Amino acid sequence: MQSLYVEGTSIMHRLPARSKLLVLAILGVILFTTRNIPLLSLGVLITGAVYFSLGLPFGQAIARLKPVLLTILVVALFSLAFNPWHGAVEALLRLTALMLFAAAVTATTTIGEFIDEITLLARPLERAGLVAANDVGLAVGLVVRFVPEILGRYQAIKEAHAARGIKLRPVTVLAPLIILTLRDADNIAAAIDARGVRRHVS
Amino acid sequence: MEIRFEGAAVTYGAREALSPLTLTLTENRIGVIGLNGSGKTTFARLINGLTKPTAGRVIVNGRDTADSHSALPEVGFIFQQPQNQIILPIVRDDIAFGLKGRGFSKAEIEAKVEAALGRFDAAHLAARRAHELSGGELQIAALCAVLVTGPDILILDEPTNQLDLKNRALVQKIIEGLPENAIVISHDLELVAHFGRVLLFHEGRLAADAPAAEAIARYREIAA
Amino acid sequence: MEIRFEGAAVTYGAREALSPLTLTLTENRIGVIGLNGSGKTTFARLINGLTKPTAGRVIVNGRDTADSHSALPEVGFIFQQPQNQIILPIVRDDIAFGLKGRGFSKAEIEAKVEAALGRFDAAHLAARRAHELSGGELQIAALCAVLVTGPDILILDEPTNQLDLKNRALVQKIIEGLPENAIVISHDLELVAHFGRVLLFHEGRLAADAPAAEAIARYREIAA
Amino acid sequence: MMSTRDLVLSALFAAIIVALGILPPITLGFIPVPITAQSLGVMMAGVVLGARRGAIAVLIVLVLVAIGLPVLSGGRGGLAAFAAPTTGFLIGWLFAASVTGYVAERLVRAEQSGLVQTVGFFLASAIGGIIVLYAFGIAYLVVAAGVGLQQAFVGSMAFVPGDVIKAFVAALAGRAVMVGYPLLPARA
Ligand SMILES: Nc1ncnc2c1ncn2[C@@H]1O[C@H](COP(=O)(O)OP(=O)(O)OP(=O)(O)O)[C@@H](O)[C@H]1O
Ligand SMILES: Nc1ncnc2c1ncn2[C@@H]1O[C@H](COP(=O)(O)OP(=O)(O)OP(=O)(O)O)[C@@H](O)[C@H]1O
Ligand SMILES: O=C(O)CCCC[C@@H]1SC[C@@H]2NC(=O)N[C@@H]21
Ligand SMILES: [Mg+2]
Ligand SMILES: [Mg+2]
Repeated sequence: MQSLYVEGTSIMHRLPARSKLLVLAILGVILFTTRNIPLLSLGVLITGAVYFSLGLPFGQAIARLKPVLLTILVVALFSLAFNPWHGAVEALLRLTALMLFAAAVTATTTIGEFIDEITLLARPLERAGLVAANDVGLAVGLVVRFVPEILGRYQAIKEAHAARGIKLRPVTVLAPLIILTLRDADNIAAAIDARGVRRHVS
Repeated sequence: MEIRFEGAAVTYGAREALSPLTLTLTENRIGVIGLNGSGKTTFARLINGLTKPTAGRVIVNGRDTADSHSALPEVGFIFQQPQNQIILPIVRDDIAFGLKGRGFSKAEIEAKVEAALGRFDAAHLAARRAHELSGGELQIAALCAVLVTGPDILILDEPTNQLDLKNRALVQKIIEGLPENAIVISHDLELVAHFGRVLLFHEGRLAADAPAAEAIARYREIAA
Repeated sequence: MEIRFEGAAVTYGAREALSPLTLTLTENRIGVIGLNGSGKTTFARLINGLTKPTAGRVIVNGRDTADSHSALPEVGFIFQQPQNQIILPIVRDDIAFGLKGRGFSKAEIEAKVEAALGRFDAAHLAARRAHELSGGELQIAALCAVLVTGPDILILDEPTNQLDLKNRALVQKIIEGLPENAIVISHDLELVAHFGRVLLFHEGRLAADAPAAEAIARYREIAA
Repeated sequence: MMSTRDLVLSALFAAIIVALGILPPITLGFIPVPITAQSLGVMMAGVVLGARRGAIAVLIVLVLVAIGLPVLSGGRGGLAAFAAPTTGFLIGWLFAASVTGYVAERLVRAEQSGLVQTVGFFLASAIGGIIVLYAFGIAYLVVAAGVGLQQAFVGSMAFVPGDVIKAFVAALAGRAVMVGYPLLPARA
């Protein structure tokens, strides 16, 4: 997941994270309130132009979109089966445009920037006494940081099965995976407290 | 620095991880050794307030650790498993993370991060992904992240774990060069062999408090 | 045992983790040393077939490791992080797990588990939770789980990591007493200091293949 | 205020849910909602962490989706996920984890036999991760996505076999964690 960021100097890279997230949100609203096919097509063209000008090698740029594109296609096909044709085209264009811009934002924004923005967005919630804004940012950072760690651990557990000639089964993978993760959580929590990351909170 | 243990003890349920301990630490370098489970990490966690004593008091630079809800800012801690200590994926972001919300401007934070990396000639690590670092590089990243917040006392829990001879030597050199006060916990006895004061723990009790040679000799007896 | 490397090499993308290697291993004890990232673990994984060579062949007791889809049953492997190797939460269950589906009766499995623990005087560990064990106890549990399946060759990747002097001595004694063939990878040079044959890796190449004293001396030069 | 340990536990479980998204979604022709392994993670969050921390784990995943990170199966993410036919299920995850956790906290105790614990976890997962979750998912399909009630209901039945298996896996995993790392007594 963290590999989604690509270093670069495009306009998108230089824009502040806040503007990008704001545009993404507005785009989401516009796309879902219009049923105008030419307008939606224009949306796909513009977002496509943005995405493919980030400096990513073309093959890699396409490869990133593949899984999402497939899902979108299926949604469109479904829509085609049960609705009039223009509904399917709308869905296809709408989701494609949104996907392209979201991909452009994630490719040009570092986790650090994301966290800063999330923390800021959560400030009103903090004032309402609901959550500590810094915690929201911290939680997001932790997830992004530990997804690869968990996948690596899955790999290690898989190998442990192979080395002992044991067949992989969901439970014999998940149980040690969760136990090891819980144990790490204790250590990580101590490390966070020791670095004073939440000092101002408690 | 002045760390005072006044009859401080830690019990988990019925098990006494650390028996009541009274001592004062003022030396710039202090070693801590002992068998697995003898109470070394528990002792260290008392100093930065991560663990509160279940009896007695621990006073660091005049402040009772029990008075603060969280860990003390003047004590930095490098954990036994530094990979768990790196919170953000990119080294630079992780080092900056400890400075967030302390009223520094973005430029100040950047300058501090650069200075921290600069101390160890490690500017090239700034943009690296933490999980791709080698063991030695990981130790350095963890050190920077802790030192950047300006602690007075540094605690290192087994800093040479899994390191090869070369990285071990590097970490040893770094420890020797630190101007900060340092408390070093290690099974790697060479690391503390030159320290004027080494504490030996055994079954939760202080079994020796002496210059390195003497404490290590006593440790070898216990382990035999 | 007979392990033959015939020009075996491993590349990950463009990076050569192990350069083509040709050698034959028949000795009962073999040590493997080298800097972090020099290719030690890669070498070991080739022997039990967890990693397949990207060029050349590895022949273990007459069988090409590439012919088998999974790891070889005659090679037991204790991983660098033994906690990753424990699959079931309770020690006894975990040891028994490797015997399931091999046509043993329940009573036979129980007897084998008991015998495995008995070899190390570790019957008291049977009912313990794996994640609560100390480092030394964990190594023993991992060893039992591997030995119970009766491997011919045992590979230990840094078995004394994080251990105190006492547990270290215990693991060393256990290794010395094993009737099985053993290949020991370690940064803890004393562990292999008595071996007749020690392989030194450097940047993916075999830099020495000699009696311990010679290989260790060469390693110290490289690390200096 | 949440303890750091609880915050980290929730975040790491959110990471497990995200990691389960590596398994590709299976899309059926007759309902615009994919079969995904991630709802197994939702059940396990409730079973292992309990109601509060489990729900927070899911909440963190939803925040990640909202800021556009590709954390849903097949690499999907973004605000669009909250305006899709699947949205009801997505929001339902929150209540699924919470109810699963709540029921597990009531039914399962440390001193019970393994079988009783496993059955308790299974029931918890089925009530939270199937009954409650489908109620949200189907209601949204009908009200917001304009799918007919009968079609939405019948279509959703296609998930049942898979979800019963998931509840069973979650129960076994929950029981194994209870044995190997008893966390439930320490519920916050
Ligand atoms: N949170 C806890 N709950 C219960 N027991 C604990 C806890 N933390 C530590 N202990 C126990 O307290 C004792 C001292 O543990 P400690 O971690 O201080 O040992 P150590 O000297 O650092 O060991 P090592 O060399 O293996 O790191 C051990 O018996 C340990 O099992
Ligand atoms: N799956 C992988 N993908 C890419 N590179 C890898 C992979 N596994 C190992 N490497 C690289 O291959 C080289 C050799 O790694 P190996 O694990 O064999 O080293 P090692 O000698 O065991 O090191 P250590 O002493 O730190 O355990 C390293 O540069 C490592 O980064
Ligand atoms: O990925 C998403 O956008 C959310 C998908 C929700 C899928 C629901 S969860 C319950 C039911 N069981 C499945 O396998 N899929 C649906
Ligand atoms: Mg310790
Ligand atoms: Mg290795």
